[in-house]
Amino acid sequence: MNELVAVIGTGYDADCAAQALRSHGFRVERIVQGPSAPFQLSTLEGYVGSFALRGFCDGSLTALSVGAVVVATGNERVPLTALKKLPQHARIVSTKQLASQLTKPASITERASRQRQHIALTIDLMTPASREATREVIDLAGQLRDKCKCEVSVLYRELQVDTDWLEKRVRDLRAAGVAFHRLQAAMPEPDAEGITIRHADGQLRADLLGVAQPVRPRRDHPALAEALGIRVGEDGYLQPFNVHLYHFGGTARKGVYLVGRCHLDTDDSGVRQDAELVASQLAVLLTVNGTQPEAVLAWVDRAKCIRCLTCIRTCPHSAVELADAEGVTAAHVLEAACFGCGMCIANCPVQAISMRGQAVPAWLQEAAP
Amino acid sequence: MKPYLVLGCDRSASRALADLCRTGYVLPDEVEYRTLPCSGSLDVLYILRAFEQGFERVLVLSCNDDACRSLDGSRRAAQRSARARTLLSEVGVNPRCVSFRQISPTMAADLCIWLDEFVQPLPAEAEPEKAE
Amino acid sequence: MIVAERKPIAELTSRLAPYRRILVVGCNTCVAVCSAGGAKEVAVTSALLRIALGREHPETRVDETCVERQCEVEMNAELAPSLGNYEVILSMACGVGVQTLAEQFNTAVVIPALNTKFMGRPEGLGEWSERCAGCGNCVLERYAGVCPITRCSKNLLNGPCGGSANGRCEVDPERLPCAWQLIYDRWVALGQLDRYLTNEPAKDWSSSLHGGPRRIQREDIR
Amino acid sequence: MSPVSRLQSLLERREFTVSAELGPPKGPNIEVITTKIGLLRGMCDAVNVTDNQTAIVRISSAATCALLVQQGIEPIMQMTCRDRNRLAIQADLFGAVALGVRNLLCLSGDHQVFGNHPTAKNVFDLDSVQMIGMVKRLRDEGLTLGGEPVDGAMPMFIGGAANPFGDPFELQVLRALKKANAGVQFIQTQCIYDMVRFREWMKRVTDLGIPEHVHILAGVMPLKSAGAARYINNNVAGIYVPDPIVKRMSAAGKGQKARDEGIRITAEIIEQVREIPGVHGVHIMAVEWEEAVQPLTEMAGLLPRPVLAEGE
Repeated sequence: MNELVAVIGTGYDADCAAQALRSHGFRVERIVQGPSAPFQLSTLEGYVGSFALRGFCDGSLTALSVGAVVVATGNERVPLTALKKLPQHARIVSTKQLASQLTKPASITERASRQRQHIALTIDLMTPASREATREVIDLAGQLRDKCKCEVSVLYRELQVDTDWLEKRVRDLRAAGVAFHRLQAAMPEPDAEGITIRHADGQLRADLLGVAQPVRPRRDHPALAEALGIRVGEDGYLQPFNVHLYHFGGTARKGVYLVGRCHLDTDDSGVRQDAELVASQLAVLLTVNGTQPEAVLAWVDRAKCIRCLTCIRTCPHSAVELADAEGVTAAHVLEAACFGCGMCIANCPVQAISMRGQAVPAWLQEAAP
Repeated sequence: MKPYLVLGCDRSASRALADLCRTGYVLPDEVEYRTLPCSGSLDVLYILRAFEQGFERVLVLSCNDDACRSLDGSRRAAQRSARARTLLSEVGVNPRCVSFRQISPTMAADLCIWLDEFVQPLPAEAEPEKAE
Repeated sequence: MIVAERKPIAELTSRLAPYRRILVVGCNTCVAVCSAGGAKEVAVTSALLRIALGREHPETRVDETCVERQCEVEMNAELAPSLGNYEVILSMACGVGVQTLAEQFNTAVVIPALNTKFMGRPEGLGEWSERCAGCGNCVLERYAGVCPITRCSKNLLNGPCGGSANGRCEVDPERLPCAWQLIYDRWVALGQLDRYLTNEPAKDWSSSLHGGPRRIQREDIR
Repeated sequence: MSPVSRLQSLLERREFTVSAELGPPKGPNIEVITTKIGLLRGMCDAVNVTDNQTAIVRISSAATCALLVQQGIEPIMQMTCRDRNRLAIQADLFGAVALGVRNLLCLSGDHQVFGNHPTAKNVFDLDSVQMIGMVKRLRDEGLTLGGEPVDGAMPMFIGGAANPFGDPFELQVLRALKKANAGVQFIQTQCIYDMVRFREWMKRVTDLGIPEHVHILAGVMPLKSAGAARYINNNVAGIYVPDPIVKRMSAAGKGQKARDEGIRITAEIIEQVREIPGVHGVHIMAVEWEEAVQPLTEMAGLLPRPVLAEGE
């Protein structure tokens, strides 16, 4: 059993994943993905506990043996300049930029603080609210109120307050005088003296507007998913919604896990929880007991196989490969990867695959050709 | 020989049926229930063989689309059921004799209703059903 | 590979109606790979025939078997001992396999179950498309590896025609890419667009089926 | 080499020529042809006879052309590669020349799936570029494609088609060059509505020097209604009617008003293409609407047509 785990990605999500894995006793290999990265991932072969992560390093093909793969590539923030309908104006800045200026002298926030300016913050001006943007705006509102003594308004179309922590923060902010308003469809109108923003309760005038940048899935997800034998959902995030897999960081390929914003709408604390969840699952999985085969498995009769590749293309779990044995190449089911779903059996054009294992229903044992 | 066959996914239909049976429900005499490890293993042949063996009607029960642990199982089960209907209608079997439904493990009550419907005579055909 | 598709069951049942002892013979090579005539489709077709023919004549017997390559006499030889038990063979091979059985077993009635479609390749699961027309004189080198004879609806060697729009062929825009768009894209990628300016002369079709049935002989092997 | 036809004479004299399309009837009803001749006589310099247009069976192009010759109208014979192999094409050409046909338009031909015999086997033994080369050889070298001498002279003015609106655009430009290299003397274009794209295509073929050797005849087709425009956009690959034209047709209403507007738009297009260097004539495709040719040519100021002196 290989206890080396590959963590794909850079940034906070990947750091969390690596830290959580190390705390569970795993060794971690960090893999940077992207066109300029030193290691260009091409395929993931093998099965949980015994993967070979193949790719190009300095132009030559190399393989890394790992027990599991954790993807923590995060998401992307959309720059405000990419938001076509948003007026481009000096009074409109991203909340990220505002947050980064809080500690700097002679910054816009420092001036706002000096002049007791009114700062408005939007959570979801252009796109659906995300937990990340909600958290960012709530945090920033508190800091602007407490440290800068500014007048602060928070504008939202949907206020996703779904943790105790956030609920308390919002309550405290309201008590401290931060106004919360529901946004109207109209865009903010900046002019020389300020910005007018329409909301459900009327309109307000602010000196500055902080817009939380929308999040979007990374555009290299399809290529990454193809290399790893997993899928991308319709929304562009890794692993389509599935009740068995979605909340647990799992994918349809055993031993390939997802952490953080590459698959979930979450904030930093959510990423930490997710990383811990995945690491603890891997700790169970990457022990001998955890990789016990399922009670039903597909089994290929090598003598019947015509190497048509249909089963390999059908399997949603990357559990079938072509393998050489005794001088014959034939489809071979990787027992540790097989979910026993039998999808390949029904598609096999020569009836070369059947079910094996203790839990095969009796009628199917009789029906086997 | 029982005339009606249910092919149900082990991860949803079989669990719902087990729940139902715990309440004292007994499968109708005319119904034989066979479990599939995943509805993705449903083979067109299983349905054809059932009719060859003398079953008169087949009901396929699969998980909901986003609840198949193997992602494509429910979609494949639906498509293979449709294929079986097309093939059977080509040999003169009423395609409505094959039905397909999606179920979750918690839908014991629905299952009870469906099984009840399943054993009722087929309603008279208003118009020829379009092949799916 | 050779890509085929099963004929409608109604056509098979009408051809097979006079017979009571039927042997369905599949082929486990090309037509198995394209899910038309391997053991699986033999089983499906046989089951359907039993249901259809057994309704009026319950005594009808439909047996199933598969050979590895039906175009090979030696591989079909295993069928010989049992053929006396059957009135008809339903061949689930390509046209070559059907004819091999007919040539080999001169007293057997052989009926084709498949429509042999084309030489092609799979495009993902459950989808196959044509790539070669067997013209007998390959021109792929001159067209960046895209065959205009097979993939252009008008076989234009100096195409495209005016019916190419947005990369699709007007004959069936949903299903067919314009071969000339594909050739153009490849030429541009390879920096070989100047090749287009050479006019391709009228093709010598004598190497194709238009020159009569073809035969190859290798004295060094014979 | 002296001109072999009236069309060639006029083009070489740099007259802006007018040709019009005549769709033969779906059977041997000569009256239809006579009626259409009546509508076109005096309105154009040559009449273009389609060859089983859109793969719908009609009286043959060669026979119709021969009838036109008898009636004193100069035909342009269309010949497609779809229905004939190299033997049949050459045989029909010998016959047509013997009967006095001089102008030939070499085409690939619409695919048979669009016509009334979609189950037919097509031929496409040659493509249009190869046909052009074959005809040039018959005429200039007196040899058939097979290499045997032709018994008699083959005076022919050879034409081809081009679609500036088809894809890939670059090949639709270069293909005109291939046809020019094969020996084509005039090129008739697909119906023009999109002037931007047509100008770009003309610029590109002019950069290649094609109009120096080849007369380009701009194809136009008057629209009968806004519905017709939308039909073309939705169903005919390689022709595009830009939005402003569709809107003008819609605004014009229905029936005669729409038809008048269609003719007006076409007249405007003719005026615009006349200004483009390299465009030497216009070809009017008033398919099954030959009545439109007179008002259109009148409105576009193309009447009267020039008269050639005897022996010119």
